[in-house]
Amino acid sequence: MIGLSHYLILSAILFSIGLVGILRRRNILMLLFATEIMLNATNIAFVAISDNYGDLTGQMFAFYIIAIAASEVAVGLGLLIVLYKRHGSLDLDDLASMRG
Amino acid sequence: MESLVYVALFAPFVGSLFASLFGMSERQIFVGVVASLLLFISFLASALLAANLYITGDVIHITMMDWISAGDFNVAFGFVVDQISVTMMTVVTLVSTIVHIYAIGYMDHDKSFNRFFSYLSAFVFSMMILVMSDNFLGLFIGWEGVGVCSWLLVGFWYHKPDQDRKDNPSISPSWAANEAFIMNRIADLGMLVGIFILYWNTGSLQYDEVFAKLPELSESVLVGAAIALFIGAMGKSAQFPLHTWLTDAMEGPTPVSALIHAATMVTAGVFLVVRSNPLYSMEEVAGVSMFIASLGTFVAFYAASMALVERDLKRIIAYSTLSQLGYMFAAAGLGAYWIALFHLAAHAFFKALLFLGGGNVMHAMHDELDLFKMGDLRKKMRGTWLYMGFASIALVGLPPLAGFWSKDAIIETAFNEHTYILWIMLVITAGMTAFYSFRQVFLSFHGEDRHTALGFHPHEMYKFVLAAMFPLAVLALITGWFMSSYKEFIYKIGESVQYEMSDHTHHLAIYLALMVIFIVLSSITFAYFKYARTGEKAWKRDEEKEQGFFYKLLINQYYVPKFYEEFITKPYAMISEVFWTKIDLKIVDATVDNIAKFFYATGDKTRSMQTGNLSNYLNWMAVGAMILLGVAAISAMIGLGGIDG
Amino acid sequence: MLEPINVSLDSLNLITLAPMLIAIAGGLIILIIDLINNKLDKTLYVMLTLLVLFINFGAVLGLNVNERGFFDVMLIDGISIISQLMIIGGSMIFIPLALTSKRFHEYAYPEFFALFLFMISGFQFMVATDNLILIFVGLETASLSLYTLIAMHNRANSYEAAVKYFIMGALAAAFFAMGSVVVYALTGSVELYKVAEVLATRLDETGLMVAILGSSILLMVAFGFKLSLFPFHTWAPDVYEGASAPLAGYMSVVPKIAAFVVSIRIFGMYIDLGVEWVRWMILILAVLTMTLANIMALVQDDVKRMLAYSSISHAGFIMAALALDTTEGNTSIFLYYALFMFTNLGAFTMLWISRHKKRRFNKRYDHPYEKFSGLIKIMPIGAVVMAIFMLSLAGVPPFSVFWGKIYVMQAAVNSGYIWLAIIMGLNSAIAAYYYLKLIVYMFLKEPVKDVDTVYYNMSKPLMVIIGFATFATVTAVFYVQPLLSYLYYMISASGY
Amino acid sequence: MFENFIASLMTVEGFAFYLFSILTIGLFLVTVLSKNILYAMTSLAAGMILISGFFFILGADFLGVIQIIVYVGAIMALYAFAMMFFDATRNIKENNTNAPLVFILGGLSALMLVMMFAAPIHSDAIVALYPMTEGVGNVQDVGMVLFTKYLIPFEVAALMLLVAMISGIILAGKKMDNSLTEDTSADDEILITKDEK
Amino acid sequence: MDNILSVLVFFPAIAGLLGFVVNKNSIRTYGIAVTVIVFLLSLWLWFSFDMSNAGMQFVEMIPLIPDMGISYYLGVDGISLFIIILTTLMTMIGMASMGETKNIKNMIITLLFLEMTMIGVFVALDAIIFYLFWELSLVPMLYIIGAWGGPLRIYASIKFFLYTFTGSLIMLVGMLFVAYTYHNVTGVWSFAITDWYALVLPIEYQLWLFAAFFIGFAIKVPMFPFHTWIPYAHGQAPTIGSVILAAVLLKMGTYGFVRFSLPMFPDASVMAITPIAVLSLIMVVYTAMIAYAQKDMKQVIAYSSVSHMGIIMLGLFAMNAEGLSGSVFQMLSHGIVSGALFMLVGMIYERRHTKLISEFGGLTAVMPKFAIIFGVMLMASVGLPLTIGFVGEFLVLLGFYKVSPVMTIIAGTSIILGAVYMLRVMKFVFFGPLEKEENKKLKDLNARETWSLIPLVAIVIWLGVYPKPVLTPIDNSVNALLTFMDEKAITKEAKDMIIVAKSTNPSKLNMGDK
Repeated sequence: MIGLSHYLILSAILFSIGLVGILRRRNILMLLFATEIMLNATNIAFVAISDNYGDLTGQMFAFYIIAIAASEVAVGLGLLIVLYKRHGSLDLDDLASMRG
Repeated sequence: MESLVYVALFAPFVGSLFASLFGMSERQIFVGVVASLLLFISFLASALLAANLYITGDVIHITMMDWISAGDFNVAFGFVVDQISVTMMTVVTLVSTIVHIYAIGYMDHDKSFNRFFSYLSAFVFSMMILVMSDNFLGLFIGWEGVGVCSWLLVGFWYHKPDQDRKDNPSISPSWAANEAFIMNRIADLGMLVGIFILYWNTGSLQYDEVFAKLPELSESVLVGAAIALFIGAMGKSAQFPLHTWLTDAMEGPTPVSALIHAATMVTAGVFLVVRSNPLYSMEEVAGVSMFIASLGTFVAFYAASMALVERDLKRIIAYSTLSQLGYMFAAAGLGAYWIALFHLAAHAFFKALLFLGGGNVMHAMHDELDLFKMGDLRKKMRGTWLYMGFASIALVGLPPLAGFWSKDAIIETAFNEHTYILWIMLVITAGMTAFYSFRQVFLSFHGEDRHTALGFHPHEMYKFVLAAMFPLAVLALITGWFMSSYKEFIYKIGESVQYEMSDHTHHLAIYLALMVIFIVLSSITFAYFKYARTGEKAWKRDEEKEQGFFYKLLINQYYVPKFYEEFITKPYAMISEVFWTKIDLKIVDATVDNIAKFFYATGDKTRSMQTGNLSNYLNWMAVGAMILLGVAAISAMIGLGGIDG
Repeated sequence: MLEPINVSLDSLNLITLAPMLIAIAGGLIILIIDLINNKLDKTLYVMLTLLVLFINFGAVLGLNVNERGFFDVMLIDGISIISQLMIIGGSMIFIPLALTSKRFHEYAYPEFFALFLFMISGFQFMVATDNLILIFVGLETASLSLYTLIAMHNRANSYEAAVKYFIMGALAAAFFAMGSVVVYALTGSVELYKVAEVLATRLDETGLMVAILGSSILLMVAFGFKLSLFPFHTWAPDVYEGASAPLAGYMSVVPKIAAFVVSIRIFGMYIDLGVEWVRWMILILAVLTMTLANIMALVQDDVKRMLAYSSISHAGFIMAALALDTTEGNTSIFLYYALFMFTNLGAFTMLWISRHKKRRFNKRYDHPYEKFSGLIKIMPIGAVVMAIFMLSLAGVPPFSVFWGKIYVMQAAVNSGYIWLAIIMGLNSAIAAYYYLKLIVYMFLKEPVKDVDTVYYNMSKPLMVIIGFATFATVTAVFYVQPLLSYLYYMISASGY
Repeated sequence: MFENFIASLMTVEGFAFYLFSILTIGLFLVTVLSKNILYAMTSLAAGMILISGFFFILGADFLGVIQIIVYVGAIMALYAFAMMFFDATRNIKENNTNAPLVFILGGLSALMLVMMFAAPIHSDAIVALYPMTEGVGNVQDVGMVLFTKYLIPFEVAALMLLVAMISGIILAGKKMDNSLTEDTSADDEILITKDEK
Repeated sequence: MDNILSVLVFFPAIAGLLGFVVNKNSIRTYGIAVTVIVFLLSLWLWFSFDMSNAGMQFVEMIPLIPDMGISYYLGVDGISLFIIILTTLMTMIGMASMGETKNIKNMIITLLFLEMTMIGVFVALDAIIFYLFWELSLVPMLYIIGAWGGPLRIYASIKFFLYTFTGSLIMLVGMLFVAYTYHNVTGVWSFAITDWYALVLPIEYQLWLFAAFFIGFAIKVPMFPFHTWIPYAHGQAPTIGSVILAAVLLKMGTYGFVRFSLPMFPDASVMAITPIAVLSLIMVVYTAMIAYAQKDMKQVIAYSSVSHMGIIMLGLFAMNAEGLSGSVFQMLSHGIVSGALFMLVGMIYERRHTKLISEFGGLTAVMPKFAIIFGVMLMASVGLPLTIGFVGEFLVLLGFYKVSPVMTIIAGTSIILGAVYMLRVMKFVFFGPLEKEENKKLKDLNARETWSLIPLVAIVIWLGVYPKPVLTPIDNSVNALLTFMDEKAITKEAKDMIIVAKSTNPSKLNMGDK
């Protein structure tokens, strides 16, 4: 029988994968992907808990997370475009003029 | 009578202020005249007070105004004119008047003439406060006041440069002045401590109140106070080991030496002991008194020994002063306070005379003081010769001059107290005194003429100066004759100053005196044969002898100044330097700076955390989260989760 | 089949929504006006925004304390009112700065003002609810607007700043979501009052502590990021440097107020429940934040960056008050920010008043210390005003921040955290150095003589704002009392 | 333990769960590790679709649909457009320093989260606040809650999307190409210079 | 005029603000006029001061932040009265004696602000108001040192500021804790010092609080080992800065001890006697020796300041009226004497642009007036009777002798060591042959300089001869303080150690009530 913890652990694993992606990747686009993964991981957990408790709040939360993820992508891509126009690169290592 | 007290006290002050008004202007004879006149008024007032006291026996005690009061402590400017203080007042004002008049002539050519008088009168004022005050703190005012005036006067010729100790043992007037001031300060600390002890145990500093409470005090308090006060006295009266400043103080103008460093200020220590006689005569402090007597005797001998070989005219007289102060302390320590006081007065007269004579010589010789460069001066300076010879006779203690009476009484006292060692030393010292006094007289006034060859053309001092010195000569002669009446006079103070020889001593007194006189006379004779002859038998300098151990020891003052320099002055300077450069700058300050630098350096290191690379930032964030989670997991597992209700 | 639900309009308590709706409506009106005529000047939009903010402010003032609305999603309690007032107040100081003489890219967009108003409404939603969902949505609305506002400054550094802020914000959002998951899993609810109820019953269950602590940490990462707590603060200096100076000043105050309100709700709940661990976590983070940020500020060469670090340090200072979880502690947060707001905004704005045509002292920085050398000779009043701001930030009485500072320290002492008060004191001392450094440059150094053209950016509105900030900084002692009693009343009324 | 696993694998739900799990994990790993953006994006999209599978399994049909529409439909389309702009067909070069740290952190995060979730997090005492209604479709259920309790967040989300839209338009717009901030040409006309005073 | 204290505090500040309008050429006269008015006001304060009342007078109280217990609360007693007069006097004289200065307008205005903060410190009876002025006083001083100082001026000014600032922040925590404790006991928030006096604290609290206040005050005094900022501050500051710093700012520290530490923590104060005395002795001896090693005249006086402050510290902890009154009196004396000495050094610096002792020698010949005044101040500095320096120093040593004879003797060496370093300066600067060509052309003091110094000389002599008008009010307040401490002390040791003067009339005392 698949219990709540299965889903939660899956969510944890996916979250960590996303985290690894965030930490590892140097391309900003890939960072966006990784955050999507993390948000989706939480969605699984929300829906699983929601199912487990028979409560709709979790699904609500997941719904809004999807909305938020969408908005973030829009703004993020806008930023990337303007950045790319200026820098010609999306590599984080090129984006370190402010430091110290 | 009260107004007379004020007149006696403030006349010198007015003189000083008056002179200081002209302090920065050209020499004005009238400044000296006015100052002298005011002093004379002060003397007259003092003499009237003395006469009044002698006749009526009423001690005058007045309080001028409050000075310091804090908590229970209360001290006023109060003055007392009793037998002790009136003695001092009279002596001080008399000698001062004469010295002032003398100085008009002596300082004739000095452009700081007016300034000199302002200092000198200020000194007298301080001295009057010292002797007239009715409490220890008032005495301390005068005590410090005379110290400052002494500093000003010793360093009067401030512009003279420092010399090597070999050329001039006193280095320079300003150096000598500082030395005098600082050494006195060391002693003053002792005196302050004495004052503290007395205050906290008796609740007052007024003589009569303090002395009234003395019997109630414990032995340790009494001994402490006695020692502390005596330390104060040691400084002012230049007792070993605080004696070196006195000879160096001879850098000052000669009237200063006469007044301050012979007649008045240096006797303040003796005065203090005499003033505190109720304390020093207590059973409990007998040990301290004995120590005072012993130290006095020692200094008498010690100073005399150095005088034996000294070549500098003024320094010889200074040594003799030291030596005589020793005598006084011996007397005071042995309980013969009135004898000490009497010797003080007598000494003041003949020593002042001696110094002023020396001043004449110096004036004539253009400040040259080396006896070896003089000789046969009596032909050119007959008056001075007479004065100095006379004063020397008084000093060595030949009857019927003043020195005989007082000094003999001291030697007798030592005998009477069965302190035979002291007695023997005092007798020997008397012999030495005779020798060096006349060595000095003979070397300067007799023997071969050594100065003409060196280009000196001495001339006699002004007549009025010689005339002014005359009263001193008279006093040097006659003072001793009034010894018994003085005794009667001072006995009225109370039991503690009364001192009588035992019958046994009384019987032997004449033989003892004769013995001393014999020793003195033989010393003079010896000196005469050694130094006073002319022609072939004339004295010649013996260079070889000057290389001898004892000679060198004595001429170098037993190496005490050198010791002070090497073991106190230099190390002090060195330690100060180390404290500053090594400890203060390198440790204390550096610690503070290093704390600041540490933060700054940490900032520089921490700054590297801010690489500017987003990836690092994200790493930081994740690392932070993971550390927190890790710590949370561990603390949750070991139950530190911390629900503490 | 579901029953239809009848909802009476009264029970919705729509008035609780009014302030946000005003802001949103204002934003939309601006967008519409732009659509109709796109030739209009920015002054119009500035004034419109200001008006909207005024109305908004009034609407907030009109709210009753401790009301819920709209199915209990909206929560209008004391802290939500005062925080909204402060958010709007801060914005009202900020927005007239758009009227500078120098043209800046962002002000050329009417959308800038619309986004600004949307952002404010986002913050308002964030503070006016205890529902994690609405907090999240409000937070994101505000954040997304803010990223855009930063980027619109349109310099190389501002993109970099926006991207850094954005990516880290996205990560923080993920952590927030994950934290909410754990909270939801633990309690079956995302409404904090309910969460607190359920959690209180579950605290004693074995093996659950790790999850409870975990949830607090995951949320802490999210808000630590917003509040720029060590080690989640790394974005702050770069973002402040990249943003325009007043916006940086604004960012160091207003979003933080909103984040603090949520933090008080969330972490205050944990501490109230007796999870001491959370208190210590916050304390340690706060101490680390104020100390390290201070130390890093010491070595900065650029005034703006120094101010950035200094505001991080101040945030740490205030965070410590949060850990106290007393009414005084919470009051001190708002008092501190209210007083800090004027000074900090003023200080950042002062960076603007002059600039050189080229970056002549330093290739990278716009506002190196050298720029301020001998300012007292060039602009005496400007130098004095800047010095007052610096002294205020350093906590020298009687300037405004001092009163906040002693109130925070007093709160720490009252809760028995004397060591904390001492650390705060020592940190203030360290901080004094870098504030002083600027004063030293302005007052004690000679101006650089061979300067190429210096531009002065002093428009009247700028001067008015700076004058107002100075006035508020200097006369703080007179209004601290009413402010304090109001804040204290509001906060104690809402039970914090 | 293992029997349990086998038994659960035998059920439809269990089989689907494990299948989807492995697939999503694999796909997301590809997203995270791949050097090619196109691969990464494609696998991300595939993973998203699979996640909607979980939603369906869990009975959240509405969310499942939304997931597909929003992610695969909207977001992926956006990414695809953007990638055309960025010329993403190339392999990207990244210097991945600190790889061990990254994976340690990732592992640690997984460990910690699993620790948390492994705790007895479920409680029977918890009463659902917004219970699912028996016999009512998920979409209806969701709609009921969404438009009562969560109407305000819904509207705010709308605002958020508006903000996102405006932001996207502004940032990607032409007007951003010439920076007024960095344009100092107009300064001399506008500004007062000290020198002239 | 009941609000004379407010007038005293704010008049200089308002005058400073108005000073911005005054033309640069006339600003000096303006400054002098203002400070003279302030000085006259302070004299008025003295004359209308009720000498028989040992408590606070001219009290003003306006609640500022009642919720925090902060109020605008001013008052003077015999202890602060004369420090205020010293402040106004030294500001006036310092300003009058000031030579040609660049940016004189800024200087005058800064000085006026400084005067406000200094007076504020001494009249404040609310801890926060006290702290406010205390901190604020750093700012003008920072500017004075930093803008008109020597080559290391920036280092010196920052060091001065940060050092004091750090210490006072610790003190602030102490204040907050006292307020908290007061709140716990009474349920009311109050920072009023007189309210705090009523608070009887347990020993442990007292010790900690004493330590907190100690750090704040000790740095300001400055006590060893916190003294290292002062050689820099003095060394780099312009003359006027050194004068004010030595004359007034240092007194804030010792005043703080009297106002806060002693009455609030009597038991801790008694327990701290030995450690503080040891530090003070180090200050006295060690810095006197360092002063001897200095090559710069100003540094000699700077270190001598530290040494004298050691004596003051010693007196504060003598726990008897003699020592405490002496200590307060010594504050005045040190203020005037060291202020005058710094002015003198400044005058010679203006002429020769060097302060190195080795550059001089024989100056008496060309500058007799200068030498005389220097000599008088020197003698006052080494504590010659009948000068102001003696009264305080004597009373302090007298008082402390009751506590520890041995320590008093060590402290007493200051009269020797003081003479050693001061006479060294005198000898090498004023005595000896006049050799250097530059020195031969030196001009003696001009009228302005002479007339700004003569009042100080007059005060030095006057208060040396007749200190009673000043000492009596001080003594009244000190007696009240000691009686109060004695009653408040909880340990037997403290009660034994604190000696209330027998002459104290309890009916006159009204300490600790408002």
